[in-house]
Amino acid sequence: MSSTAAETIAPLSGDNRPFAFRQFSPETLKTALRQMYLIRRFEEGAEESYMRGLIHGTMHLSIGQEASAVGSCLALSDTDQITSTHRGHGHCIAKGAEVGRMFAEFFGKETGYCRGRGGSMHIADVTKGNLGANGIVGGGLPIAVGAALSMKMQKRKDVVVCFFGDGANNEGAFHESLNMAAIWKLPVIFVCENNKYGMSVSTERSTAVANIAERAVAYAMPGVTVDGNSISAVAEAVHVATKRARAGEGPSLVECKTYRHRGHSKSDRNRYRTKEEIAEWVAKDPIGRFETELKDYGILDEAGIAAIRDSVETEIANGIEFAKASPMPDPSEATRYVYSD
Amino acid sequence: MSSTAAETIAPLSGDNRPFAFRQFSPETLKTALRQMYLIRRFEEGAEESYMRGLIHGTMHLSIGQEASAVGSCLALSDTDQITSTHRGHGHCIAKGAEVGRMFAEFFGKETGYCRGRGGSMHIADVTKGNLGANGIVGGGLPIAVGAALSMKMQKRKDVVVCFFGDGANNEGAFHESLNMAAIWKLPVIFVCENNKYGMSVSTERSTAVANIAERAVAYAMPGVTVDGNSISAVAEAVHVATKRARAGEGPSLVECKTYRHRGHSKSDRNRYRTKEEIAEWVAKDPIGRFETELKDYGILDEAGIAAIRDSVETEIANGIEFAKASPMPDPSEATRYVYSD
Amino acid sequence: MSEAKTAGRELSYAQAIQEAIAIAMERDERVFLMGEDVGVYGGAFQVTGDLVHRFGDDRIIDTPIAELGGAGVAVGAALTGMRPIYEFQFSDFATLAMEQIVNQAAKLRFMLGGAVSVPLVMRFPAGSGTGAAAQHSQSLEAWLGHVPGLKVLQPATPYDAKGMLLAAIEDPDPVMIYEHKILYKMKGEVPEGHYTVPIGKALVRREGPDATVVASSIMVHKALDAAEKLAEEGIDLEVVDLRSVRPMDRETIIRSVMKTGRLVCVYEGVKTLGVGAEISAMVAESEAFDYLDAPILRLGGAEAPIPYNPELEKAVVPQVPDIIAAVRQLVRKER
Amino acid sequence: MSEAKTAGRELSYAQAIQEAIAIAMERDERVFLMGEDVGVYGGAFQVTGDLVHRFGDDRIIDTPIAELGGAGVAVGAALTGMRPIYEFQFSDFATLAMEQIVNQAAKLRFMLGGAVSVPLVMRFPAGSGTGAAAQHSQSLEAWLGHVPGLKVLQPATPYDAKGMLLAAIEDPDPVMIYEHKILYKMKGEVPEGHYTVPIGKALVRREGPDATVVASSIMVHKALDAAEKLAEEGIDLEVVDLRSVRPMDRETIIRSVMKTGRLVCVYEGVKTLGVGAEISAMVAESEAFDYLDAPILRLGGAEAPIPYNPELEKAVVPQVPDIIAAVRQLVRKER
Ligand SMILES: Cc1ncc(C[n+]2csc(CCOP(=O)(O)OP(=O)(O)O)c2C)c(N)n1
Ligand SMILES: Cc1ncc(C[n+]2csc(CCOP(=O)(O)OP(=O)(O)O)c2C)c(N)n1
Ligand SMILES: [Mg+2]
Ligand SMILES: [Mg+2]
Repeated sequence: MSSTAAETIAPLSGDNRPFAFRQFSPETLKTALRQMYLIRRFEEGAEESYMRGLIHGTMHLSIGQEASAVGSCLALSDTDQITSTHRGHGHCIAKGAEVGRMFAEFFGKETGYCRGRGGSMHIADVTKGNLGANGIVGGGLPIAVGAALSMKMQKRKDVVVCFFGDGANNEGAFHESLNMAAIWKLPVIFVCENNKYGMSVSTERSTAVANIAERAVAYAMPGVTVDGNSISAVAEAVHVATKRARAGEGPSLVECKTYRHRGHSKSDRNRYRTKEEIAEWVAKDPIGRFETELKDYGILDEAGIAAIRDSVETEIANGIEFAKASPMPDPSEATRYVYSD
Repeated sequence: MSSTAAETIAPLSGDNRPFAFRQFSPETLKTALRQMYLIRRFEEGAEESYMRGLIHGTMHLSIGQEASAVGSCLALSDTDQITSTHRGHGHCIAKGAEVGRMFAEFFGKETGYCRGRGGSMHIADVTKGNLGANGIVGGGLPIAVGAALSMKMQKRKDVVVCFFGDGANNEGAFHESLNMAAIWKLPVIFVCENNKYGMSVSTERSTAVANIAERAVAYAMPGVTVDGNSISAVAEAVHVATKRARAGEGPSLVECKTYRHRGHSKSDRNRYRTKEEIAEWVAKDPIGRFETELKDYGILDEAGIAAIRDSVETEIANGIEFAKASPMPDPSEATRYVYSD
Repeated sequence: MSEAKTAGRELSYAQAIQEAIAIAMERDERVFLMGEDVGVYGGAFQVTGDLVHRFGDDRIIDTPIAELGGAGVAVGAALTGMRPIYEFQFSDFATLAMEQIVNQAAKLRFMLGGAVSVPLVMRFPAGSGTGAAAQHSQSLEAWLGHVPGLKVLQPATPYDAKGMLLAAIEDPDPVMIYEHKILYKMKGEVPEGHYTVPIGKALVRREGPDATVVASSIMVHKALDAAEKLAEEGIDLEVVDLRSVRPMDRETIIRSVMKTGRLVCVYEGVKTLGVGAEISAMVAESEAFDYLDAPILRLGGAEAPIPYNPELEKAVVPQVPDIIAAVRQLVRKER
Repeated sequence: MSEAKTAGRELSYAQAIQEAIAIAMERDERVFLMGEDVGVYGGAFQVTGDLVHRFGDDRIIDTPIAELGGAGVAVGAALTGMRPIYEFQFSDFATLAMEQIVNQAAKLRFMLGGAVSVPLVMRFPAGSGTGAAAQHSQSLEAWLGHVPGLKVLQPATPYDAKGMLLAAIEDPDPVMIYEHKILYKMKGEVPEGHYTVPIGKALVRREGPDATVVASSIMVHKALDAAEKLAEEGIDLEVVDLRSVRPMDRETIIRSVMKTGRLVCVYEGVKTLGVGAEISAMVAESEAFDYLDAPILRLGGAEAPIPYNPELEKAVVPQVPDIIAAVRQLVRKER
């Protein structure tokens, strides 16, 4: 894929493995795989719970996009911040949230991250630096810039990763945000998860350029398009951008080309994509791909993978149990938390 | 100045005169000069009237920017449309408005273009295809796109010229508008009058790129930066863009680098520009420059220029008289024209 | 009402809207519709359905996700001879487009001294009840009701949804229609063919001497439910469907209050400065004041965003038992 | 009110605001101000003046012309430990930023179940009287007054402008302050140093038994003028300065109406669904209802955009003679 970023990470001589394998310890890589499983299984669990009527409303699944969430957050600390989107379960888990409290939120429970007030579209864990999903497409973009301004004003070395979709890239908020981040050289990495569609409208129909990253030119910032189903490619691009941001050199735009396997939301009749296209992308699933790499580079074997999968199953099952057993909010408290007490 | 437009107009062999002199008849060129005078004298007249208390509120003078207004409208017909800005007197005159009705509007009279309801910031003459100035920076951008959509839907060959400032280029409306115009290949020419400042903030401080036209890349449309004080350079760039638009090939972005001699508005204490900078640009005045060219190419002599100037003086004086003599609106009609009758 | 066939045909509120769009597009080639996912997707609430197959994607236009620009494009098209219908996917997203709605669409005719008109229609799917939480459930019709230059409607039935939309499309001025998402699937009688429901007229949906309930949108149905239950205890309500926030039908409301002497305003938007505030204030300054036998009550949305949890969600908007309780309180109270 | 010196020092409303900003920035390094032309230009209305020289352009930040983004930056900064003040150049331009104000700033705390707060202040220069026409003269405080999660203030005096702004900056929640442009040059007594005016409290500016006028912002002064004139004919008005649209001070208003039995609401925003609609409706549903001796009158802005022509401009907002006429009508009327 094309790259307009000034810098890439040169392999050490003789080490031809992808970036993530050179950069991160086997433990970190295993954790990354585990997080990808956890996201996948969390969303499958949520989908199932939705079918069973445990979840109200709608939700947006990111199945197929786990590499961009996990790859982007791989090297972030809890004091680095992210802003997330309506398709934000992966970001939330990648930034360290507990699936039990996430399920509890989806079930509308008092133990949920938002005490049942927010649901899937507002899931957040500010203790881990996740400033929240957002129901407004593009709504998180200026908020991320504001958080980055805070980091700079407070002379913190932390960065902000701002997730947004290809659809969001046509909102005015995108333009205003990238421009302000650029002129003020703020430590923010704009991560566009380009899954080819904003709801039913393909980027070909919605967006004047072929790659969102080309728009970085308009803000004199580096822009790079990577294979969003390669956790290593994502991690590398975000690593470069993060280094730049921490050094005070300003923002970057990273575009991750990926795909959502599921429909946009629960109301999607899938009239705008072909079965062939979906099948093609399912075959490029980021999890299988990362498993293969981990095996190829000798970091995990089948048994190791199975053990991780098992532990994820347990965590998911426990999470659902926790959520089910949790209390509902008290309706007499319906108007609490509007203002600070 | 730089150009990223695909096409320029090749001089006929042996004719080395600037574009406007090759393209337009002497009569047209004289009319263009006359319009530039008319704009200049109209604004000086408005300024004087303001000092005398005949005009209420504030106004934004475009003195120094006449070439971009006149050059852009030079080859437009009355069925071509424009959208204008708070600094729109020049656009209005260039698109054929009468100065008498403009003064009347400024004086708040019933004979004004807006019957005294709009004032300087909303001056319009839809009979001539001027859809109006706009008090909202960037407000005219999507309106221009909508007008261009009309032209396309109605299968008209007319185009829309959308004027906006360098300051407006950072509004979200800019981004949304250029993107939609591009994906739908609409006949609109975005003319950015870059006078270096959005109120007090220089483009260096407000805008991530050095030339606004560089942003055309983000919409896969041609972008060209021209000397906005050269009427010929402006006319050439707009001519190319208009041809493209009429041919159904879509929008273009033309950036005219220019300068306003006066302050932003009546409240400007001019703390953000040096006297030297202003003097430098006053020396590059577009009117004097065009006069020189007209003389150099033998189209006008001093006497001819003087005659035009005189006729403009008369027109301005008559316009002011007309406006002064016109009746005020009836206060009992203060809430008329809110809805169609 | 013109040419309305009186057949007992039933359509859903969403289908009624779709039918109105189709009729208008057949009759007038200047009419087109634009919005997010209105084409092949059929609209987030399946209101546009298969219209794109019938009219083509030149007239049923999928926009990028860009509400400010989209609204402005509609304004520009309306100014230059077209009659656009702009669909917001959720009314909440219209917060991005307020500039174009309020500063441009509403004011252009006035600012230009009558030289132009802006014949456009905007559709706002609004309201709670879908579990979509605070950014997808608002009822902000009071905002646009506050803006001269606009007309603001809230159809409560499929019949009105179709007839008001046709009236709106034919109106020379910008008309904003707040549709309630929960009503989209509601069925009701809808005549075939073209008819219009006049803009600015409230409708007495139930007559009764004991108290007037003026309700808007989905609350009309809750008020009618409450009226049925109250009838059992001998309280006979008059239920007025507001239908139009701007202009507001002073006559119909005041006539009803002068008859019953009691008024409850029921609306889903936030109580403070919501639609019911205007209804109440209009009555309190009118000739009906002297006929009031009790304070004017308002049941509006709670002073909170809409929560995700379904029980909390119900708790923050007026429900049938709340209406019943309010009416009982009112009828008990004598001067 | 804390540490207020009682010296008879006079400042303009604009200077009072500037002083509040300076005091807050001295006391708390988390406080900063951003907006268009707030730096070297000193603000479109010279409110920020020379603050940039005192605090530097890292804390008095000129933004690009990008109101949605600017407002969102303020939200993001507030969420992560800062205390931003965001200045809109004219309140009309805030129509571009409603998304961030209403969907984000107002709701984030609630949507996240109390996990965050959004301590930011936004300042909205509003109102007519400057000849700047329809897109630069609006009074849309009723919009934000309708939104739970926000606090919405309208200071009418230099004293309040300073004290309310300091209270707002120290408040943990988003506070929106509507300043009236015509008041910027108005002088009044302003103590030196730090003091706060409590949010949510109306103030009885003049006591009188005959009728209550609840007025907001600039209308407070017009109401006081009218009261002077009416006193000459033996009508003794009580004038209540609303000061806070959200929360609204129920107690003070109702107490006054119970005393006088008559109420006129005077506000510059459009009459329909403006601030006075809420004041009226609140009283009409309260215990004060039984004390009302006459209909509740409202004097609000006309149902039109603000025209450019100065005479027309005056004609569309309430003036002193209008208040006098309304009060006379009210006092004449007996039940
Ligand atoms: C401002 C706004 N407009 C429209 C929507 C409705 N909507 C929700 S998600 C979505 C598509 C977003 O596309 P993209 O940014 O590519 O994200 P994806 O869903 O593909 O992850 C739309 C139109 C919204 N939530 N907010
Ligand atoms: C949305 C909006 N924001 C701010 C303003 C106030 N304002 C009026 S003109 C102006 C500067 C505009 O700069 P530019 O676009 O470069 O045009 P110029 O004045 O230089 O011609 C500003 C900030 C406005 N009218 N509208
Ligand atoms: Mg997408
Ligand atoms: Mg400029």
